[in-house]
Amino acid sequence: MKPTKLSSVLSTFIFCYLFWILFTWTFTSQELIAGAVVSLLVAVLTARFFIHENAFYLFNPVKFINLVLYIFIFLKELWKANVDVARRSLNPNLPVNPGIVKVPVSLESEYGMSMLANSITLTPGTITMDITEENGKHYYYIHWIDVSEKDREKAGEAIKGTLESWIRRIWK
Amino acid sequence: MLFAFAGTIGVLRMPDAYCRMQSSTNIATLGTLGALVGGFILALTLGNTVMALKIIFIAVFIIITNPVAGHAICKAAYKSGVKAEKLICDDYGRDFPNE
Amino acid sequence: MNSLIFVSIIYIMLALALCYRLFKGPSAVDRVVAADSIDLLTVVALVLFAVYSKRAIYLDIALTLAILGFIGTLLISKYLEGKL
Amino acid sequence: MLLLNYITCIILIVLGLYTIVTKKNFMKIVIGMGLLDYGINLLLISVGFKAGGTAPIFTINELDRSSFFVDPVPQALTLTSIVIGACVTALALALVIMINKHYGTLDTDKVRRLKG
Amino acid sequence: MNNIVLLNVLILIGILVSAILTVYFDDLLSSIVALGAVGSFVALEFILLHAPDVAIAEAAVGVVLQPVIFIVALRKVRGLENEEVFSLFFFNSIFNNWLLYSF
Repeated sequence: MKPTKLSSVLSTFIFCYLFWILFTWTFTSQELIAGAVVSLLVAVLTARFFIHENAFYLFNPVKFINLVLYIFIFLKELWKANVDVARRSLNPNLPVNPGIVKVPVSLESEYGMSMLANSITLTPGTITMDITEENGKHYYYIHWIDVSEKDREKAGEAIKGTLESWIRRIWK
Repeated sequence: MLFAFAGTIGVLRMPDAYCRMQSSTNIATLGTLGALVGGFILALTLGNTVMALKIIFIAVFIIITNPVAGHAICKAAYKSGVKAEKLICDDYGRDFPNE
Repeated sequence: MNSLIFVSIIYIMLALALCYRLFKGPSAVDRVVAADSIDLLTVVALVLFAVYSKRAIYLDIALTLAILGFIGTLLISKYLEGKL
Repeated sequence: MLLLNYITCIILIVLGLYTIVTKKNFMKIVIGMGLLDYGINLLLISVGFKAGGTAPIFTINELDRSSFFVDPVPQALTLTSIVIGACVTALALALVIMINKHYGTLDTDKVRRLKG
Repeated sequence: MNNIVLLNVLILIGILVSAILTVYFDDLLSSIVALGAVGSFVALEFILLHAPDVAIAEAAVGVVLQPVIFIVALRKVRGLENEEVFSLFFFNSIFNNWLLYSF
């Protein structure tokens, strides 16, 4: 167990305090002081589970603007996939051909990989099942509702689309 | 609302368990998010900012927590041996057999 | 304001339709997925009713359900996987 | 509206009692106790309901002058009852685990026969 | 006001259907999942009766805590049976192998 750094404690404290203010939304002095004490306690206790890599990474303004842009891109992908799956399930013939494919991914940061896996799961039609590591490269196992490509690289292109380059722009 | 309807129909009609999970994510994303955004706009026009903020938080937490449950239940379904009817290709079963 | 109640009635009817899958589902995984979707539809109906009655405190219940509702699914999947 | 509530509560209580009396599995008996808890809580809350009232929790400036509350006393009672119900469920499940460890079964008949 | 009555009736039907399913299932895991669905509907009914604090406690206990307790207990109970079966199987396989190798 590594000793916790001061910077990770500080960034966790800022995160928790922001959440407290957004939840209560009343600016009397009692509530602000109580929130500071509680979030400081939480930050000291849980900072070593919460931040593994460089703290203050997301305070870089370019990365933050990229994160906000990524949300809009992701909403567009979500809309397309939703229309596709809804049309499939309302069709009386039920045109599905499911399968599980193995897809290589070329991200390095932990947060980036988990964010890509969550994005893939959240779009209807694809669910990430597992992540493995084979000699330095990471692979996803993805259950896909409409397998059109059996090759790994092409399937990866068809599933991930533009999401991976955007995530690489955020997390290394 | 249309998407939640389509998702429910999909859950009722799909042939095996994995496809049913796909339709369930269809409910979870646009079926709920559409109604939540509608409630958000209505609360803003009523001039009630606390309510609008809480609706935003509900949407954010649904987005964060739903894929975690998705991974876990899909992996558990495969490990506990639920049969899928017609798989085109099955890399996971080839790499980890007998599980 | 009456249309909010109408929309939430439709969501509750969808949840009742999911109860059929809860009854029919051949394995436990289908039932778990159906129960999770029932939770989400309940959250949406709750939010709509809170906006209808203009009280901000009713939204806390929806917040609780949305944050904590996935823990049951996670634990059941751990149980099915065999390591708890 | 309230009549249907009462009918539903009574059906829930009867379902819980039916499960406790007739099922042979210990876990199923504890599940029946949970159902009975739900029925009683719903009955207590339905007694205190008045049509058109709002909740008895408020911050200042949120309510009109003409609005009135539903009865807060059954809500306080029910809040205690829910917590006690959760504790009773946990204790009953601990007893079930100990019974299973001693007798090696969950069937009520076999446990009684071993004891007799 | 009429629509709220209709909503109430639908939620009551949901409670009844889930409760009957809870009693009907023979499998314990399915029964626990149906109990969670009952808790979710009951929380919605409490909100319709204007009792938010009770509904918070009900949502935390009925949807999260009670299935968690039940599943941990089920794991304890089933774990003993599975371990016995597994140890017997393991012993048999070792015994067979020993027979094979001794010849």
